[in-house]
Amino acid sequence: MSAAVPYLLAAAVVMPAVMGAAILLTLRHRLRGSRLASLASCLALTAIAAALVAHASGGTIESYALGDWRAPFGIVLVLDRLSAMMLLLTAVLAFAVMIYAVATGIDRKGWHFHPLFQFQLLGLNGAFLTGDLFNLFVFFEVLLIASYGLLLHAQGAERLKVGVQYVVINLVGSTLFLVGVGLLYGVTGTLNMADLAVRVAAAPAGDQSLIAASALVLMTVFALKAAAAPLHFWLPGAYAATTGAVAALFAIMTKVGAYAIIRTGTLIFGADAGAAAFGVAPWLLPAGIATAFIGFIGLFAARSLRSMAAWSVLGSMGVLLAAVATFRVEAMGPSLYYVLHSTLAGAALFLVVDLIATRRGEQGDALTLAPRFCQAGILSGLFFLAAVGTIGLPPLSGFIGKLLILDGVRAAPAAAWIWATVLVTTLIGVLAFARAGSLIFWKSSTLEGEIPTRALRGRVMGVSAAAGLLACLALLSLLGGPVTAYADAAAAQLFDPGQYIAAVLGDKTGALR
Amino acid sequence: MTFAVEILVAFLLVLGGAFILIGSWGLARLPSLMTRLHGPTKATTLGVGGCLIASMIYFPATGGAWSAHELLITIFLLLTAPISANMIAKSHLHRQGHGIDPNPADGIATGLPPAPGGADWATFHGAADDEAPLPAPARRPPGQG
Amino acid sequence: MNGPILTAALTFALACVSGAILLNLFRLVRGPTSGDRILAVDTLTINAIALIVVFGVAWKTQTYFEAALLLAMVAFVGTVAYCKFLLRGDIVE
Amino acid sequence: MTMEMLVASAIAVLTAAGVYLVLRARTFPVVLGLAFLSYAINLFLFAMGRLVINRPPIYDKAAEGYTDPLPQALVLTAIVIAFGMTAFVVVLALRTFLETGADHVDGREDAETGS
Amino acid sequence: MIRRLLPHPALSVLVGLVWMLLANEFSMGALVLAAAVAVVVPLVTSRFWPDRPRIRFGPAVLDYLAIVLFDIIAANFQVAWIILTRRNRDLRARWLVVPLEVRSPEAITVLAGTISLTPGTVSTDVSADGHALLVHALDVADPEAEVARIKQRYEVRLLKVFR
Amino acid sequence: MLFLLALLPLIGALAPALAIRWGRNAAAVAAGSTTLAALVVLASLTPGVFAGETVRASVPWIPALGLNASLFLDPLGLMFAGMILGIGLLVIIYARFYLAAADPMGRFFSYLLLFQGAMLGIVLSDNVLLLLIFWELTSLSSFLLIGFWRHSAEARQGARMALFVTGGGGLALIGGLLILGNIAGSYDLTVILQQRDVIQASPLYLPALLLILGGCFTKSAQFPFHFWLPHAMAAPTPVSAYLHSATMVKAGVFMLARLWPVLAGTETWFLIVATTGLATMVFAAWVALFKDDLKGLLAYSTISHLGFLTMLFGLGTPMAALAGVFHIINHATFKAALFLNAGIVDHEAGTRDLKHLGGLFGLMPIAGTLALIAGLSMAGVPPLNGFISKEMMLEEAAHTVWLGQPWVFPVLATMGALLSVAYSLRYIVHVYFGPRRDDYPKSPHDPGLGLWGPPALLTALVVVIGLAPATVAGPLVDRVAGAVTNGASPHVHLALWHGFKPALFMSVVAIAAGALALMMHGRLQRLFEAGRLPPAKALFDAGVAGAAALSRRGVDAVQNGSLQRAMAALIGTAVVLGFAGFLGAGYEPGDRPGVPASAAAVVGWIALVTATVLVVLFHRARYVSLIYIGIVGLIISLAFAHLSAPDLALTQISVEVVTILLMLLALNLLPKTTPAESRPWRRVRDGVVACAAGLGVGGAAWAVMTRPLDSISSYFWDNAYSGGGGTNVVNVILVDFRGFDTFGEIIVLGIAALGIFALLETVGTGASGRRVAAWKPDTVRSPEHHPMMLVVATRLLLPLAVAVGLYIFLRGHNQPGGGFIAGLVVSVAILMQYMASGYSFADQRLRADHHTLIGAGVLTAAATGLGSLLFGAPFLTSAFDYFHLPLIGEIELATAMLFDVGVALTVIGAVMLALAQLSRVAQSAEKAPPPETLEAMDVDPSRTPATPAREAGR
Ligand code: NA
Ligand code: NA
Repeated sequence: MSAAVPYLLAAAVVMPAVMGAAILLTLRHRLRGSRLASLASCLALTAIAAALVAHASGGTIESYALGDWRAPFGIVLVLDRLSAMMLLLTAVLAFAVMIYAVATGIDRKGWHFHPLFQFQLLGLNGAFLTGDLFNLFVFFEVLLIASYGLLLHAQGAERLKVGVQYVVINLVGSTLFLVGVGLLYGVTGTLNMADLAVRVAAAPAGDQSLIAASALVLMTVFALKAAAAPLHFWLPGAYAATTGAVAALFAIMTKVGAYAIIRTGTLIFGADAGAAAFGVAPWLLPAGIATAFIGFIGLFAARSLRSMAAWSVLGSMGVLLAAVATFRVEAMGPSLYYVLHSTLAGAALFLVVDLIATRRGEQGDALTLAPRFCQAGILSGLFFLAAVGTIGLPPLSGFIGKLLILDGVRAAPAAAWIWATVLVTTLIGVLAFARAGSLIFWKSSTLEGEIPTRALRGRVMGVSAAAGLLACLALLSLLGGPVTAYADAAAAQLFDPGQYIAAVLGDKTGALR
Repeated sequence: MTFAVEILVAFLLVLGGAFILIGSWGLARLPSLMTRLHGPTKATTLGVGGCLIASMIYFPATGGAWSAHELLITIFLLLTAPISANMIAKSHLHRQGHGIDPNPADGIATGLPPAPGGADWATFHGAADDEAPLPAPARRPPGQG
Repeated sequence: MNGPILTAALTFALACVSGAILLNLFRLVRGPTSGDRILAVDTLTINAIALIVVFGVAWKTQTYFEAALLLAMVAFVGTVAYCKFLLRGDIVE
Repeated sequence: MTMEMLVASAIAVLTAAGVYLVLRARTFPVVLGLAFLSYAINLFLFAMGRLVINRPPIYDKAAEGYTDPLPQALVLTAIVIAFGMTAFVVVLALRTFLETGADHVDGREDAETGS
Repeated sequence: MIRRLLPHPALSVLVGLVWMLLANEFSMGALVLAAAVAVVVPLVTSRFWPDRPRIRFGPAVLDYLAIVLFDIIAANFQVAWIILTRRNRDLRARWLVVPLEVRSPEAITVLAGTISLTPGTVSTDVSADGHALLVHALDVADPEAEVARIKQRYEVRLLKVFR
Repeated sequence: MLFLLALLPLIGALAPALAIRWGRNAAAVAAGSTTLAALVVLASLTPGVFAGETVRASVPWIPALGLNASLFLDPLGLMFAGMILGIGLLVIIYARFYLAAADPMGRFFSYLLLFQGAMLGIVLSDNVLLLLIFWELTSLSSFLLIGFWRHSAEARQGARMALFVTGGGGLALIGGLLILGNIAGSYDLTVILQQRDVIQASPLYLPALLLILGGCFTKSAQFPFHFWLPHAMAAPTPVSAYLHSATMVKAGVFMLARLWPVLAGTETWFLIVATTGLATMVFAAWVALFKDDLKGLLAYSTISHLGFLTMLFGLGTPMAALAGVFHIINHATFKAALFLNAGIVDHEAGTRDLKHLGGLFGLMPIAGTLALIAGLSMAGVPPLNGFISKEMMLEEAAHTVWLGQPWVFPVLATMGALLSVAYSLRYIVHVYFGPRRDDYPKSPHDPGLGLWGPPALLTALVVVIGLAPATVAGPLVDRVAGAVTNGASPHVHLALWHGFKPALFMSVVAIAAGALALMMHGRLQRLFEAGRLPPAKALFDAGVAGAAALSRRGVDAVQNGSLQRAMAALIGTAVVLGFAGFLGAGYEPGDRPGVPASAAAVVGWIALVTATVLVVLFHRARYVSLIYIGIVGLIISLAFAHLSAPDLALTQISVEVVTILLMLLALNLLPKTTPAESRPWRRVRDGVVACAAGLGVGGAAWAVMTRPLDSISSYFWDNAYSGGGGTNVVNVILVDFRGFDTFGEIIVLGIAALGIFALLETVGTGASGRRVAAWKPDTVRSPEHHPMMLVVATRLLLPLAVAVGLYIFLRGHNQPGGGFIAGLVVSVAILMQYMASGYSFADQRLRADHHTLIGAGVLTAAATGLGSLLFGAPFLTSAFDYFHLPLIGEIELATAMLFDVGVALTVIGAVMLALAQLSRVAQSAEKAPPPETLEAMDVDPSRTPATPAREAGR
């Protein structure tokens, strides 16, 4: 098993790249072949990620030296519990979304869906695995440029409008990323994250200000990706305007920002980082709380189902960020559990909403009345469950997640604020979804007639993909014990950066210069 | 490096530098674009050529490798400078002829001689391009459109 | 180490090229037509080649030769493109 | 006057210009602004290796020392990525203009530029 | 076979020469590589140059090159002098029309380039039928004489080079 | 067994939904038998519980959270479970006959079982977190039940309101119970219940108490959270009977009872709970008296009785708690019976409006009798069970001193009892007695056994408990009270007759005055109208609508889709955070000596700043800005060259020109000027932000450049040649040390090209297609497309440039150059052909497919990296060796160069794809002729006849 780990690690980043290029090269004009290759790749990634999670759960941190150049000189991939978990989450999500995309035929609505999708996975996996800060930038760019393509997939004026904004704001974000990375290199002379941790901890007093500044600039970038207020403006429009499948996949995109905050915030700018230690916390906490409220108020004010889904992503990010911002080990495990939950729940909601919108004829996803539509019964059930999952009510994992967070932050100074945020926003969410659901499904049943369902694609498979994601939520809830145990262990690993540093740099820390 | 070579290199450098400055001085001071074109196309090109030849002589003379690749840049410049000038002149001709950014010093709108045999100049024959539209080339996206 | 004559010549050449660049800038700012500005940029690029070559002599290095070569190529392509735009709007047609 | 002063102030000017331009309301100046930010950041990243004259990071027996090659490699990567992104955003701006008839960054309809 | 392998023999020579200049070293290895490049590059780019010009290599080419080189250098001083000394209002800038005997595009291009490189004149345009050049002169007292000089000094020689 | 008990209804909830295929009876039987099975299981556990044993079952679920699937059955749980299942069974039977044929009965029973399971979960949970899960599940399932008649607006609104209030209360309860658990150190109820002293001494006692009471009071509809309950009456009557008499609303009371041992007994508890209960009891009874809707009357009566119970538990004395326990049973029996009775009336007479009812006793004697008995019990008239518990309540109230005032409780409790008598009698009298009417919407008569059987059973209990309380209810009440009070409750002999105590007197007053009040109903009604509170529903609706409008306005104002705002927020945040970070920590200026600047460098700086300022000043003139920006790129390339970075200079130079070409191509179709839009203040604001950002980044650069660097780069020095096989260290870093960066980078480039392709491939469709078709050049254009001289020159330049590209590629590993620059040089060379000879001419001759180039490039790079896996080395491990070839001599072959081939291929593919795609769009806008009609050059004197040809350019 562990002998295969290096190969699995390499496969996690190389396979999507090769798949993407191969589809581009040979299957560009063959839809069926592209689909099979894409699905096979997603499935294989799921298996790889599952194997990596199984390995990582043992607690050893694996470091894979690309090009056989040892850290900190070459680039390393690092497998710890957190990165393995993110990999598995990405793969599961991607698999469901790919099934949905194929079932509903959205992949035919524009060019290069499958290569872009594979490259998107490459970017995500690379970002989660890399142990090098500049390489993280590169993979941020890979996943961003792929996301630009996917966001604009199937185009249309609205998509293009928000696309311009999404792209431009992210490009400025990338510039900021480089400012942060560059500054950090300029002061410490290294890029490897473990080595950065060592050097930041040992930095002389006169360098502290520059390190702290770079830390906060980097955190600004990550917060932009995570859509923390006031850097959230790009999200609602972008997510609401893109296709359902892509929006569902994008549920993971904000988590990349959160991941980066967690990773750098515990490893490089963790407890040992001098003046930069947890420097983002006092900013992130109010930002997270504000984001949660903005998200749920936006959800409440939304005029369409898609935009509800988009705002709900924002709301859940707020809750997550507020919990992360406490930077306490007992809140981090719950946060990681919540990452799993909110990603899958957000994606499920997007898919369900998309299914509804494509069946409601001209009314689409607008919060208006429409006559009875195809599969309304099962979709009302799915919508109910997706709403329950999104708001965080039992029996799905959102409730457990919120309980975990409430319990985890209780010793934090800001506990009362976070508690109030979680509880009040949940109530707003209840109200919003109850209004929307009762309008779309209950009140609409007073209308006569039925919407004809011509050329409806993916009747069974599309619904199954959405239902599958909801089943994942139930599973997360049911398997709460092992999952939280894993998440807590991952958190413990994060708050003991020595393990990571030792795994990456060996015992030769600092001896090589 | 012998003194003679040093003198030669120095001379070429001074000459090159001087021509470069003169070329740009012409660009700065001459009264209209057509006259300004004369400075850079010739003086500057030659000036750069002087510097390049200086370099070409200098490296072998100081014990460096045999070096003639500066010649390449010189050839390249000699090849492209007239084309660049020609393109700038053409665009100027075109725009002045149509009264865009009018700058009468070159007498293009008023004093341009006709081509022999009643033909027009390729760039400018008093009329804008108002050709009739031809059908756009069609390309269908294959398979996944 | 270069001799005094050569050093002086290099200094003179550098001063000339620098002065030339300033004159190009003057034309760039003054215009008045787009053609003037294109010409200014074109000339400035050629002068930059001279600058690289002179520095190459001063530093006794040939490392920057390719940069000069590429600049020559790029100055040409850029100028043509700017002019083509003025002539036709579409630079590739 | 040191090179450091020149480079630092140039970075400042480029950054300020870039920021000012990306805050404009039309896609074209925004693209220009992105280009400026890209210039600024390339220079900045490069400067993180410190400024050294005539010590290119290429093996040379005669050389007395070398500048830090790593930031140069980073800048190269950054330039390439910025190039790809710029190309994409230029085309996106064009496509959006063609689709909506306006080149306002907010996709706002625009009477005077609609064709 | 040779024709297919070397579609532009002159170009191949030029490319080979350029390669040697680039490589900046004279060795067997460089020569072999240059030869390879000289064959391959014209081959892959030949499609962009469908009808190659017929050039008579020999003394005519050298004669032309020599005179042009001399003119470039000599007359540059003349232009420099004008730039430095002549007041703007004393400039006798003129438009010249040079009727052409040469017909091949390559020949006309070379002629126009020569005119531009040599002092005091810049080729501005070609007539729509390609049978005349429009030339701008910086300071010319007698336009007809200048046109005649251009034709005699350059075009006559070019006619010998290009068949 | 306990798990079976809890899970039976939850799993059984699927059964009716499936069984409905076989008809309504099948669904009802499925639901009923599930409930019956659960009852049987409960019965089997009862003897043990009665014997004093607490049945437990526990499975670890989320140990990390302290959330375990722990259940326990004590007398309190037993009592509630019995009510839930017993009344549930009756309601299921009743509903089978009550629901109309059109109602989806399968779904109804599924929801009902779901609710039943959730309720059972609440009363069986031994873990407060588990309890919370079930608690919120009751809110959710009751939402579905109340909104069951989805076509009715009242049902939908009632469901939403109930969900909002009870769900919201549930959230408060979450907070409260979590705090409680944290004080006690465990979320297990059994543990918590042992920690009375710790809890009451904790400073968090008050917040915990308030939050928990928030949950209890909303669930059991205590004033001022009571308003949802009357609107929940829009549910089908069986639902009302079940949820609003015996189960859901009692969950709040259950929590009070459950936590009584640890929370009760403090002054705070008494003041809040007892007062709220008392106020609710009186207020709701007063409102109930004037409700004309039967279910409305019962709803307010329920609220009043819940207040009654709340008050009893609030008093904090064991005796009061015992009374509370007893009244829970009694209220469940008579109230469920009355709800079902109201359903019968509605079902038979077609109306529930008291104003349209009366005199039904003769028509419906069975229903009338049942109503009479249950109603009198509700009124607290002996010898029925309601009387006994009411007596106990009055007795407790009589001895209660409230804020030093001994009269408050007795008087108000009597008042409540009085009003209770009044509305109970009103129910009986105004429905069944008085003159018989002839305007009933339907013709009423006694329903079938299915409808009157269940209430009859309940009514029988009312009588039996009333007559023999000690025998029937005594043992249960005794044990439950013991459980509630942790064994502190007195062993009371339940009996009708308590002797002459204050309570008896109060009762007599209440009954007499209650009857009187009914007689004065008309006059009191006016008083009621005068003092009426604003209708809660209207307030709630207005509140929600107002909140929606407000939030919508707020969201629209903030989220206005403005990129400028978003951008300002981003840059502003970065600036603020960056400076905050910098200023918040120690700084010492560096001591690295500066590099003196040459005059040329200063001139370069001037050029850079001039060009930058020109762009900023004249950015609205787009074309000219592109000329200016060329200078910036040029100076930066020079700076790189000057500062020892030849590779960077080369890259910057070649990227620059391609970028400019790209922008020119795009600008052709874009507006040529930018309108002046920003107001002065906006420009000033942007200027300030821009300067701050510039200062920040420039300052940071200065700070870093002036301090020494201790970097990892010496390693690259030592290993580039020996380990990477190259002398250009930058290139070795790119293709070897950090090859993974480059791998990602070329993929970025490839994806960008794919994105561009996808964007432009569809440009001919839809709105953009129409715009392209209608496109007219906005500048005057020269007739000449392809100038002759240019064509000729570029023909010569192409092979030369390709040779240069090849050269730059081959030397890249050892000298400045490499795959990326080479790729760009070749691309530029090809682009030159496109520019000179035209798109069609060049495209026809360029046989390479761009997509293939990109795919092949990425695959080549990946394959090079993967090759190392075959040798057991990590991805991207390079190898190189020196070979001696005849004639050529020593050459080096490195896999890194193969990697670089991938880079070059991708670059060429990407650049060509982007530019070809852009020019293709321009082509279709131009309505350009098909390729075969175009020559390379417009003027070809060797082809054109000697006659003047004005059409040459066409
Ligand atoms: Na390697
Ligand atoms: Na750039």
